[in-house]
Amino acid sequence: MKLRVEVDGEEYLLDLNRQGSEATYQLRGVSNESGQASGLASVVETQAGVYSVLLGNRSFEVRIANGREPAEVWAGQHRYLISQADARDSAGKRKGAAAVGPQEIRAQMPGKVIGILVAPGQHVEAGQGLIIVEAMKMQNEMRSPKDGVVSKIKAVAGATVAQGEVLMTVE
Amino acid sequence: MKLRVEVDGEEYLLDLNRQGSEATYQLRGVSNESGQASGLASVVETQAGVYSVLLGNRSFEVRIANGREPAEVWAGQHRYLISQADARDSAGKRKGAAAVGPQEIRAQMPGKVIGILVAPGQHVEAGQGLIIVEAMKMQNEMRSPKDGVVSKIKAVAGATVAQGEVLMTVE
Amino acid sequence: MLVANRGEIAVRVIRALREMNVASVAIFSEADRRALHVQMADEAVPVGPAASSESYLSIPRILHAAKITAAEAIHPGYGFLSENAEFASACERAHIKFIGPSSQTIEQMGSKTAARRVAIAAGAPVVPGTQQGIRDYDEARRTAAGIGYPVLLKAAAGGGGKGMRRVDRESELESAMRGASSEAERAFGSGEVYLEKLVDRPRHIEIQVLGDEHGHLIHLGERECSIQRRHQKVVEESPSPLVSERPELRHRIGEAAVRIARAANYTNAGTLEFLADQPGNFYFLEMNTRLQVEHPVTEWVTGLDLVQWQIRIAAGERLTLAQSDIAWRGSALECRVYAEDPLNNFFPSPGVIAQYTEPAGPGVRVDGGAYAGWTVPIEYDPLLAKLTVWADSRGAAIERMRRALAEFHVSGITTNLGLFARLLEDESFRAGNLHTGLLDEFMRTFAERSATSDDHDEAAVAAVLAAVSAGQKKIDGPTANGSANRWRSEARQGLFR
Amino acid sequence: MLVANRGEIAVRVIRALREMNVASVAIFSEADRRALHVQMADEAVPVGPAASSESYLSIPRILHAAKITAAEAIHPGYGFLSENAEFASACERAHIKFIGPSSQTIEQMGSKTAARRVAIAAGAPVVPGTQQGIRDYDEARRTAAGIGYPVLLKAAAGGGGKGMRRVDRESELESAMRGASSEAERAFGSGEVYLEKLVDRPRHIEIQVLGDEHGHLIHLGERECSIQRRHQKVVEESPSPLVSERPELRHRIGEAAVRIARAANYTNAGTLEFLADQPGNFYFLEMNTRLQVEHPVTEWVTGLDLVQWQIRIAAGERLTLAQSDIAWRGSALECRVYAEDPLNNFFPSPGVIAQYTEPAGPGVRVDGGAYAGWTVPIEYDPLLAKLTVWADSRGAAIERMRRALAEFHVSGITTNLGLFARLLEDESFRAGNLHTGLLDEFMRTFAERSATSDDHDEAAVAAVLAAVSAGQKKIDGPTANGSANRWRSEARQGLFR
Repeated sequence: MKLRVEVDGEEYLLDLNRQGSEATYQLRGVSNESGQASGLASVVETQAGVYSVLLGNRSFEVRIANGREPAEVWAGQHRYLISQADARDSAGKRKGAAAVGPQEIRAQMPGKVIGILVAPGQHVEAGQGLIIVEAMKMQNEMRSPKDGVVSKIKAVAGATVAQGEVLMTVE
Repeated sequence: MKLRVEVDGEEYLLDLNRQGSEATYQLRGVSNESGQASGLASVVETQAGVYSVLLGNRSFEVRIANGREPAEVWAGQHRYLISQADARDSAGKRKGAAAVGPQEIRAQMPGKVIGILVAPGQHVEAGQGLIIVEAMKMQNEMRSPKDGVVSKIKAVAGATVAQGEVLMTVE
Repeated sequence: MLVANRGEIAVRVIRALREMNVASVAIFSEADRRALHVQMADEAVPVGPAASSESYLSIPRILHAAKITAAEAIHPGYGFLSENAEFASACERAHIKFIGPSSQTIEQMGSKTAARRVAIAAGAPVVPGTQQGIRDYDEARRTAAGIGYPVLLKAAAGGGGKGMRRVDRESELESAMRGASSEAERAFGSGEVYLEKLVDRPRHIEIQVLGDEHGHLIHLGERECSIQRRHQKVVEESPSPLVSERPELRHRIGEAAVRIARAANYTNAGTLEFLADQPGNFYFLEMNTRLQVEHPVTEWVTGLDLVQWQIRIAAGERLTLAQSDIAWRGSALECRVYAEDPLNNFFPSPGVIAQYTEPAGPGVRVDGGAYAGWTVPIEYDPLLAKLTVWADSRGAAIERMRRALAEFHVSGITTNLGLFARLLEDESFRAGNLHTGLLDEFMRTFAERSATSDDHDEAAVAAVLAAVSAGQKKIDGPTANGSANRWRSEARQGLFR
Repeated sequence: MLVANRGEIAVRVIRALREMNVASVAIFSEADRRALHVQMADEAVPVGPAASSESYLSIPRILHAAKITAAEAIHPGYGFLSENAEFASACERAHIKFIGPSSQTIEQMGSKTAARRVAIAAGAPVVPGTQQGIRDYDEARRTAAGIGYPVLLKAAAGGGGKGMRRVDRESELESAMRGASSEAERAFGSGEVYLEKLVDRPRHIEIQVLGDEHGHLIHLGERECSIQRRHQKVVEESPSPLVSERPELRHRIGEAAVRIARAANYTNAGTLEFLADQPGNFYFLEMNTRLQVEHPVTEWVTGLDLVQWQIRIAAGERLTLAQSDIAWRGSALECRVYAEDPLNNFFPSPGVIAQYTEPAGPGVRVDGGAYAGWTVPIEYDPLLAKLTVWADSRGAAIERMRRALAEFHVSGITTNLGLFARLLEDESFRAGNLHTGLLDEFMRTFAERSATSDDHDEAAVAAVLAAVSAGQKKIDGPTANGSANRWRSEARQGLFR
């Protein structure tokens, strides 16, 4: 499927490839290309990060929360996490590969480490509890994403950790 | 009256001189000055252009609409139009002097010129109608700010004018 | 369903449709691509250039938009084509349901003189005056002399103050008639005007009616809309303070309204406007054959959703409410927030909205069509939002409105928010002693009363922040020789917010 | 008046004070300098560091703040010191009016076991179980055997699910008791727990009461709060669907509530919580001697302003409403919008709010404490806002809530808004077949049902805009040899909003 998208006067041509529930997009500038699009989307930015989209007659809003990677993007009532990659490095980084190789366990939110449940060198199973972080008086147990060995423990019990901070590594 | 104002960590010292219903302010950085202030204001910017002010215990919001000159600034429920000037050129530009010298008549809003009521060279009195501009189906008659002579007429009947555009000059 | 309107009323209808799980289609002119109603609708179709006559008033373009989106019905909102019999009739021919009464009823009740004849036939009181358009000055002079001055000249084809002139003596009659007629011609395409007795210190009281297509019609009580500028309502409320003093009036005016509406075979939502004098005599003025701007105050006190009922009735549903089911609770007020300058004769103030914050919390409802960063277009009515509040008494509603107004912040353009804040402190307003000239009287002293604030501390901090925000992010401390990098900031306080 | 709280409830009280023309004083911890309640109050006083124990729970600091601002009264909101008898008593000694019942009443009704004794003495039904804290495991084992499993362990000193454990068999009792006791110790400073019969598929129904200081006390009907996560309410409504089925229940439960409150000499606003089983038997659970989070649903249906009444009653005014004056109209729903992740066990999600847009329009009320750009602090309850709606029927209220949820947009942090949107489509919820385990059951299938959206067009446009917004403002056209400056965008759809 090809889609022509006009964003505040600039035109883009989008190739959409559906692969099951995931979709891949290719985007090109189309300033000097003949129209092959199956649809036309008109987009205007109404406020910073808020876009009014008309896809044919269909109207919806797209909101881009911030420039983090992946970007948090809302289209209508749906939230998408969108990461960008050059076409050249597109291979091999699929979701299924996520639990292969060393896995870093990161703090999901700022908080305090109140318990470390494993020791360095310990064998763990996927789903086994590794560490407990407390925030807003609630305790969150983080679990191992894979079967493996705890290689490094950076977290210290009682310490405050920032969001995204690496707590330990499972290989 | 002196007031110490802290804006997101930076300190300023403000001298306030009241002159009837108008007030003049002098502002200095006070990073290395001894405190002479009669009050302390703490200010944080909560959103772009929105400041939460604590003046002693008193809480109010200041909102700065835009960087136009004069700036439109809201403090609580009051609107202020604030223009800045270097101390060196502070003299002589007072309000009372407004109607001295050539006066440019500018469009208050975008609209359409539907009537020009005077001719170049014509003597006019303060308050006399000069030109009619229509916007949103309403007509606005602009009047002369002073007794004088119409020196230039730039506006053309039937033409669309932008906000702030000079329509004519009275000398 | 297609919503053939723009701004806050289009947003209001789209919200109702969403609650009814009906897909909504917005239309927009070239000036409105960024308008809120376009963003909120499920679909949106461009209908032409900025000029209303080529977009929001273009019957063929709107019907085409309905056709390509397979819309089964059209809600006309208020203004634009909402009282255009030709449009209703074109919808009927295209087998698209027009949300409103039949084209015949619109035609009949759309002419004030015809509506007046219906009212008289139904036994409702009307203001003494001519029953049809005046042919010439001579007829006008004779009629006015018969009624007695002051008299009012009005356009036969439209409302909203256009083509309306007060005439206090015969010497003013001829030029007033010319002015009214040419204004009416421009506004409504017909220069026909008529004459009536001017009621002194009149109150504008109107009755909301709702009728289904099976012959059942009831009224939902009154709204008082006496606070007007240039004959345009700006503050409305229900109940009317006059009715609160004389509770039997609601029944009497309501009955008269129902009689007139039945005589016109009226269906869907409509409003019958009356003039009332201070002792409580009332006279039918005209009928608005559409949803009214100020319908939220009736929704607050009756608990009914008028727009949803409009749609259900148009779908052929029966109005399941008997007159005795209608109950009124508490007191509701509306302020129409316009982009206009009360100190410059209410001249519109379009432009870019720099900041826009709506009030919230208990008993507050905002029907808005604006947002920060949006440019209020020059081409249309500058209504930004309707702020309505409800409380258990009129006094509490006034205090709630004051609180909500203080939370409502619009900058970059001038609005009438500050006017409302002052008006709500006015003694006559608070006492409920309303009449249609009250706001004009109030305006005579408004500028002076608004001129001063001696809050120098506040101004001083504002000045500092203006400087800091203008790029003087860091101001050097005094240098060794004691001279400082100084600047002066001058604050002129605005006359009002 | 000083408002000894933060967030949305402080904003709510400040709004009421503004409507009553009473100056408001906010307090704030170091983490809350930028909080909305500080900006909205007339005055604001810092009361210490971020930790509640040193700020919002510090009696001396709060009383000091009241002293320096010459506050004559303190509204405690909910949570924090609102049910702390010592605080109420300290206020009494300092001659500052505490907005709530007397310290004696708080003390008596604050202990669940003591409150239970009052209820039994007043002839109200209670859940079978112990009347005081259990001394040891042996006593617990014997009592539980007597009542029969399943039983519930609860903290004697507090609520909100802390220190609460369901025990299905004796083998689980000992460890559950230890866990409940230590949790209660941490949360409330007392490890005392008690035991009671667990009612199967219970409904949480509570009665709002209001009493003046002259011996007059009435009830304002019920709220149903059966939709809970971790024993915390998240959706509340009035009327209860159970009561709508069995209208006599309101009178019966209301009467029981009034008897208990009178027996405790209760004054001001308070809430009596009951468990009801599906056939309509009900049992008194505990009393909350303060304003409830979910008070807006009662305000919607009764038309009364509970916060204003609290203040008037505390000022010594008489409650001028008889029980027979109270009427209920329509149906109100509340959703508590939390910064939390429903798919991660409702774990809090503090952080910077990137975008924040509240819904508006007919029948929608938002009591909020957040804004775009604000950082939700890690230290406090992550309630962002309460979204309440009213409509003339429960079905219409549900549709209105869905419409309002769709307009409510929060990004940058995770919220439970998407959960509500799905829950409101749940058949059991829509049918009104509620029980306190409904949300847990719903969550079991929530993730799967939420996982897919096949709206590839929408996703595609979102991807383009993400790229454009990320700085690829201009993408070159194809070069001469036909290779384009390409990039790939991968969209993983979030599981829910």
